[in-house]
Amino acid sequence: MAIMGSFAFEEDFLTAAKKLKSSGFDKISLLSPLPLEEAQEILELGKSPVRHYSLAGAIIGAISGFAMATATALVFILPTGGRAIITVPPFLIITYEMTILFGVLFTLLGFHFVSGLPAWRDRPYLSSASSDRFVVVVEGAAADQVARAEAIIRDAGADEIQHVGEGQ
Amino acid sequence: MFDHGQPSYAEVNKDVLSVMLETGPKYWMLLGTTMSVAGICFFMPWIYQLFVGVGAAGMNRNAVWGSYLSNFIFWIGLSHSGTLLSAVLHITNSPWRKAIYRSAEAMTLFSLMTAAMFVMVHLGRVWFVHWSFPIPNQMGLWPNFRSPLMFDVMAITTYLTASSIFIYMGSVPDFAAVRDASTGLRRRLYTIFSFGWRGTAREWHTLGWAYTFFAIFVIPLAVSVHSIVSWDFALSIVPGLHHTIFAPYFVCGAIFSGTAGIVTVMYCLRKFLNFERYIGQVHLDSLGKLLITLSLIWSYINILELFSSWYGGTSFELEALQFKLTGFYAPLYWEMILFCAFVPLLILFKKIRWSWNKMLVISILINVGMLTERFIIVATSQPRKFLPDAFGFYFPSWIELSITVGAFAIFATLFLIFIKWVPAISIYEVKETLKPLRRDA
Amino acid sequence: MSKISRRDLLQYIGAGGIGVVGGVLYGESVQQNVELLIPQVVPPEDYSPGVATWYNTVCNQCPAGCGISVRIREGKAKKIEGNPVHPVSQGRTCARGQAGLNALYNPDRIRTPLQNVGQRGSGNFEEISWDEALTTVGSRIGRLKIDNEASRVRLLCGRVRGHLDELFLQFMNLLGSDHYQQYDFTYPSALMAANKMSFGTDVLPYYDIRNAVFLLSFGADYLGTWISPVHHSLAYGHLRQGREGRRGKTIQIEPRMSLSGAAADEWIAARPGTEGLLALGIAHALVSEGHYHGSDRDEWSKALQAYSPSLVSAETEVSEDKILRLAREFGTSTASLAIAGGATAAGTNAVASIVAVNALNYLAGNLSQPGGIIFNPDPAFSATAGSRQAGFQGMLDLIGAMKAGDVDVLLVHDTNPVFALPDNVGFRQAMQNVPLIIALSSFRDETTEMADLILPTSTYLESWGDDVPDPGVGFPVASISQPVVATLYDTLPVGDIVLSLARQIGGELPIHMRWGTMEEFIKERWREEYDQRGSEGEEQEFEAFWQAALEAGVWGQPGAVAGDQPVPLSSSMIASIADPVSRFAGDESDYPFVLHPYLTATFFDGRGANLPWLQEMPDPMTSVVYGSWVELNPVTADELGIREGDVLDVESPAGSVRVPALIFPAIRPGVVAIPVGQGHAAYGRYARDRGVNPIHIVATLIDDQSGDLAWAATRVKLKLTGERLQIIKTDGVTRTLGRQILGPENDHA
Amino acid sequence: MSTFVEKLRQYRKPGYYDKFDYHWTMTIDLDRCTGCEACMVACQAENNLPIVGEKRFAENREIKWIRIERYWEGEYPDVKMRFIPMLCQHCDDAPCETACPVFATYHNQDGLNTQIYNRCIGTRTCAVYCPYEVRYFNWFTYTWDEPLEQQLNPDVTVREKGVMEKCTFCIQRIRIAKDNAKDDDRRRVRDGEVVPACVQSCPTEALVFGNSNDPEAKVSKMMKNPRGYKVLEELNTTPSIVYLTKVHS
Repeated sequence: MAIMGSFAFEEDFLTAAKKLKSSGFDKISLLSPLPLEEAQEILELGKSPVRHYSLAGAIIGAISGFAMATATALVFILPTGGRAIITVPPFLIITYEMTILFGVLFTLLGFHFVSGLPAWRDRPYLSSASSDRFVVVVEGAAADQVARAEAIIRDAGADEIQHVGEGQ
Repeated sequence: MFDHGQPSYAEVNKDVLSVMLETGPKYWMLLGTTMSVAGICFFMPWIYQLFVGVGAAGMNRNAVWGSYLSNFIFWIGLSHSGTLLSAVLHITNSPWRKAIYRSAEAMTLFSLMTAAMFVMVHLGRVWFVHWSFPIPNQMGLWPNFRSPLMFDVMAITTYLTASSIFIYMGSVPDFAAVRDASTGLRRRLYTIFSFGWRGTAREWHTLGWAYTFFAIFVIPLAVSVHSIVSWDFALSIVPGLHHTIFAPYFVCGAIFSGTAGIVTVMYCLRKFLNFERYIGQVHLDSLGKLLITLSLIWSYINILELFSSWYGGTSFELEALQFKLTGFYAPLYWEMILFCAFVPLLILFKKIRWSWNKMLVISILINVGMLTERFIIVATSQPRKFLPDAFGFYFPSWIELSITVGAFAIFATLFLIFIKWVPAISIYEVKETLKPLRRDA
Repeated sequence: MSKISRRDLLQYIGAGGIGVVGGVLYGESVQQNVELLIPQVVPPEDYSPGVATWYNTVCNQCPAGCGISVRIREGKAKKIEGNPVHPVSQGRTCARGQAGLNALYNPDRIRTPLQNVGQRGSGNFEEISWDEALTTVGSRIGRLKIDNEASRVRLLCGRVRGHLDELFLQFMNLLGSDHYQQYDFTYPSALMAANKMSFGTDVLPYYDIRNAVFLLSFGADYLGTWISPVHHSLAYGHLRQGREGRRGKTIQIEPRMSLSGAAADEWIAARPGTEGLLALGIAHALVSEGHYHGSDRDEWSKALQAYSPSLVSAETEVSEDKILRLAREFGTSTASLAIAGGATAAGTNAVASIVAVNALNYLAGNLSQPGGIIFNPDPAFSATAGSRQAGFQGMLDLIGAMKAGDVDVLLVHDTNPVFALPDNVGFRQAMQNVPLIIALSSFRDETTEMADLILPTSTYLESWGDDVPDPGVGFPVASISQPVVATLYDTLPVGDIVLSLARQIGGELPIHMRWGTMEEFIKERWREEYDQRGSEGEEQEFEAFWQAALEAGVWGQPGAVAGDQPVPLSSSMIASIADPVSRFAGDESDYPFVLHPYLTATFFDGRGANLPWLQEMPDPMTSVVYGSWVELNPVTADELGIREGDVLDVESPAGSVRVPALIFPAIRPGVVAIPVGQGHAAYGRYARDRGVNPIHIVATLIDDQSGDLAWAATRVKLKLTGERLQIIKTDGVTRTLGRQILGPENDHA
Repeated sequence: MSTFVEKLRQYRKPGYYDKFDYHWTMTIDLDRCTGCEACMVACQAENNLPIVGEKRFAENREIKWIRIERYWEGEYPDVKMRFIPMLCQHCDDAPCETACPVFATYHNQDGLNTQIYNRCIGTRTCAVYCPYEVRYFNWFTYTWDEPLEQQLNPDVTVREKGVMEKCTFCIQRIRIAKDNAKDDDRRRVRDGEVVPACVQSCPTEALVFGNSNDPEAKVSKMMKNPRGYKVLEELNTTPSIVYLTKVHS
């Protein structure tokens, strides 16, 4: 059982969110057509773990980049231009590019893991949320709490409230 | 910020999405033209060349590199400001970026693809191009990581991957918007594209972080890509190319022409997709100022380059210098100086800076100049190296010229397809620039 | 099963189509020519796949007679290299020698006997069988022989030596015709005549450049075209760097710098035609400066008094002190040698000039000395071949005879007078009067095109033969040439053609000329030689000798060095000295320039023009490929406002050619040079309609003493036509621009 | 510190080519060379160089692995012509080798700068990087007029369009010589056993070829000649061809 309230105004939406949070509803999702700093603060999201992925990717990339170049040089001993077999300067450039490549790829992974996307299963959602509506969704509320949540949302000034079954 | 009054959130969606959802016959005609031009001017000559050999082009024993490479550099250059600019501006979060960066990045992507095409056209045996990638194969072939060309392969593939991810991730919320605004097949498609995006605070939060990191990665990458392209030339010992200044020279030139390119694209978006209310004076003004700065840097480096050649004073360098300034291609050289060093100075005048039409002309002139610059780099130095007896001369064949033209058609085609599949302006970021609706308003 | 709608079907077809097209494109773009691994179904007995065999034979690209080795793989000739044991080439080859393979595998070879249908010279030939061809010729000549008209049969061939010459001679003699002539544009008639006068010898002496220390060359491009280039090049290498610490010096005197001029330490452009005078001037200085100590010093100074350096300097435009310096160096060097050729030997005063040069050699005391002139013994056989040389005078007689209708049958072999004679002597027109012209040739050159009947000859790489290098190398030498590959087409070696003709004609011919093939004939002759030389022995011994000779490709007696020629009396030498005054065709006022045609190292006298490798070999001095040009001094060009590529009309009293100008720094102002070799009207796809032939506009002046054509004695005028033509050169900028490409300047010996 | 510099120097000049049996080297005596171009035709015959035709020459697309360069000195009448044969210098520090992304050109243990035709993808970078301009590109697939193709040397491949080619020091001859050496149980090829086509044909014996690792070889002696120099030495490509300057007297 989830309650979904949609707002026309950002401020009402935020007050509703604050109230819900303070009154102990923790499974709240705040849907907005644009990123809202405040909303993220309310949910106390803080720093995103994505950054760890980026770092890991960069490091792995650097190592594998240099490794690939060196391994090539050692497997095929093909001297060119009188340079040393393991020619550091050019290999550093390969390393550089691989660092970035892996960094980017891992960040992408990170995004998916952290955000839980892709999630194509049907979830409480209003299609207008991508246009101009701000939507609060309260999930996993116990039967007795539903009324209270609904009240908070209505007081905040939601002009439309729906009850939707979860995950069907 | 907005020349014609602030739109509401819903209007933003409507304006931007209408471009995708409503398609008139004019669009199809335009697409048809660009595609056929691409086919006739680019692909047919290329197929002919595949049959007879690269000899179809005007290159010869002394000038083994030709206009294909200059075009390659040009398009790589053009790709240079989109993603870079967008990333830089994102980090420094300057608001005026938000309206234009989507198309700018698209430009990056497509000019990169065009550049890649030119590598193919340039190769003598393009059907073996895969040998230059580190792909395991039974022949035990493996690329030579000491080669500047390998740097290119790595850099460009990385750049292509990174910038496509960059643009895609930036568009996910907008794909959601498209999904919600459409029905049937398109809805299904965009459900997939948007990963089922709902726009929850958590999603926004993660996206924000990821996006910032993409930006951080992309900036050094973009810089490295064009310096590496410059090393294809600078790492040779050819007089006139073997200059340490080349990397900054290329990078700055690239951003220069890229920014000019953005102005051109902005003009078209504004005119044909009627985005007047989103793309306004402020963008033009800031881009104009950027252009002046870049053009000044460019001129400075150019003078330095000449100076260092002259100062070195070897017979080789001086000869190359002399040929560049007074030889057969001297007119082209001075034309380049005119278009890239002097014309941009006009932007100093507010009257010109604030006029879309004038800026369009200037931006196009700049890119003409930059194209010539790349041609001069290839055509003047490398046919006249060390042994006078082996001095040669290069003039492009009609096939090369036609392919050069065709490339623009390819770029246009890709762009036209793009505006029908991706919101040409970032909906949610434009909304960020709007004042939020208030009950009391 | 699921139904496929028509629409789907079409789509599939479409997709398939695209696939197919793509596939084809890919295939096309990567395809290569398929080669058969083993080209012959029935290989010759000595053939084993993958193993190369070398056969020694004789090069026929020019008359020098170098020995060559041909590399054979899978029965095909792959590479020509010099025969290491041959005294002339000593393992080396020139570009022309290498290109012999292009002659063998030339796409434009005549592959079967041909008969002219349609009008003569129109080039409409149709294939006929050998029997037909031979019967036609045989019956025709046979009839003439029967009614004692055989003298109306004439045989004209190029420079043929060895036993083939004897075979021809025998054939004509038995026929009863004494009209067997040879014509070779490059035959040094003047040199022979002059040597006859100075030294009283009929044999070309051996010029020992190798051991010379000071070489004075009057127009002789000994490194490019003169007599025996490969041998001279070897010698030159030794002269320069072969002796520790003793580097020979070379001086070249010619109006236009040749390869030898480029190699020389000093290049002197004397006024054209005055080279002989210069020689006498040097001789005068040499004697008067007291560098000559012979007993007959006084006679010499008397004979030479008219040629004091000051006078000579005025005539030749070579500064007096330069003459004195040359005299001093020439007189004092341990081994001095003076040679004459090229334009010097092609003026109206050719013989007089060469005699003067010979006098220099005499005064230097280098006769029969190492580094001087070494007299050759009589060649091992066919000593008199030279006497068959028609020379220009002889050709005029032939033309006269043809015009007068005294010639019924003309047999032409291996010579191309239509190309190598001036236009206005009218050889071509005269041929029209000849009822039957038979060409024995491998290529359809201009003369062959005029034939009624073409009997295709095998190339020298497919035929038996032998040769005596001319000049010899100071001792008796003979080379054998053998077929190195199976005959490619339905052709016969020229010797076999002659023999079968003899059989065809019948009478006593087949009785005396009883050999089935050239091989038999040569082997028998060699046996006779072998026996004559005293080494009487059994069969095996000769067989062994023969095998050895075949493998070596050459036989020689290095022991028997010929120094035994009597050093000629100075009186005869002095007597022979004549005033070398030159005449030029055309008056200086309307024909301001002297035309200097020159043989090229690429095409020689034009016989190499049908070989693609030579066409694609840049001209050594100008790097021009494919085509002709006229060389002008930069100053002259400026005065006339001529730039490279301007097409000029080069007009002589005898005719004019249209040819693009080339600015050439090393040519005397007032002289224009056109290379000989291009300008073929026929001769296959590589030669045809390319460039011009300067010989055609040469005026018919004759050197009085040798009767040879003075082809360097024509004046011309230049006219700008206004057209332009790209001269195809491989050179870019031919100045070093101050770059250290040629190495630091230094004077190490 | 000094040891570090030492290491650095070693790192920069590892000197593989001295470690091995052979370092094929050529000396060209410009005092002997007469510019007769026998070497050019010899090379064409040995290495299956295409007959490109007049048109291609006009487009400056000829293929000559060895060419004679001409330089005029002075003006008439004191004008001199200098010839210098120019072929792949087989540099120990070859700029072309580092350029190739697919290892189509690399340095083999005999000190040869090798070109592997069927690995080449035709980027032509090597030709740009080569200061001697001795690399030639197949702009087209050239064919031979029947029956000229019968002359083609079976020991050498015929190149297709889109590949770079250049002088190999007649590597096929080197191979044969090595095989022969192996057959009669010699570890080394004798001096003068390997002779590239150009050297073989040279009528003035201006070209000398051999193994410079062998101090007794003729080529090593020639290299000691005080007239010796290397073309464009200042570029530090360390060529394997030593020229001996022409003597001016």
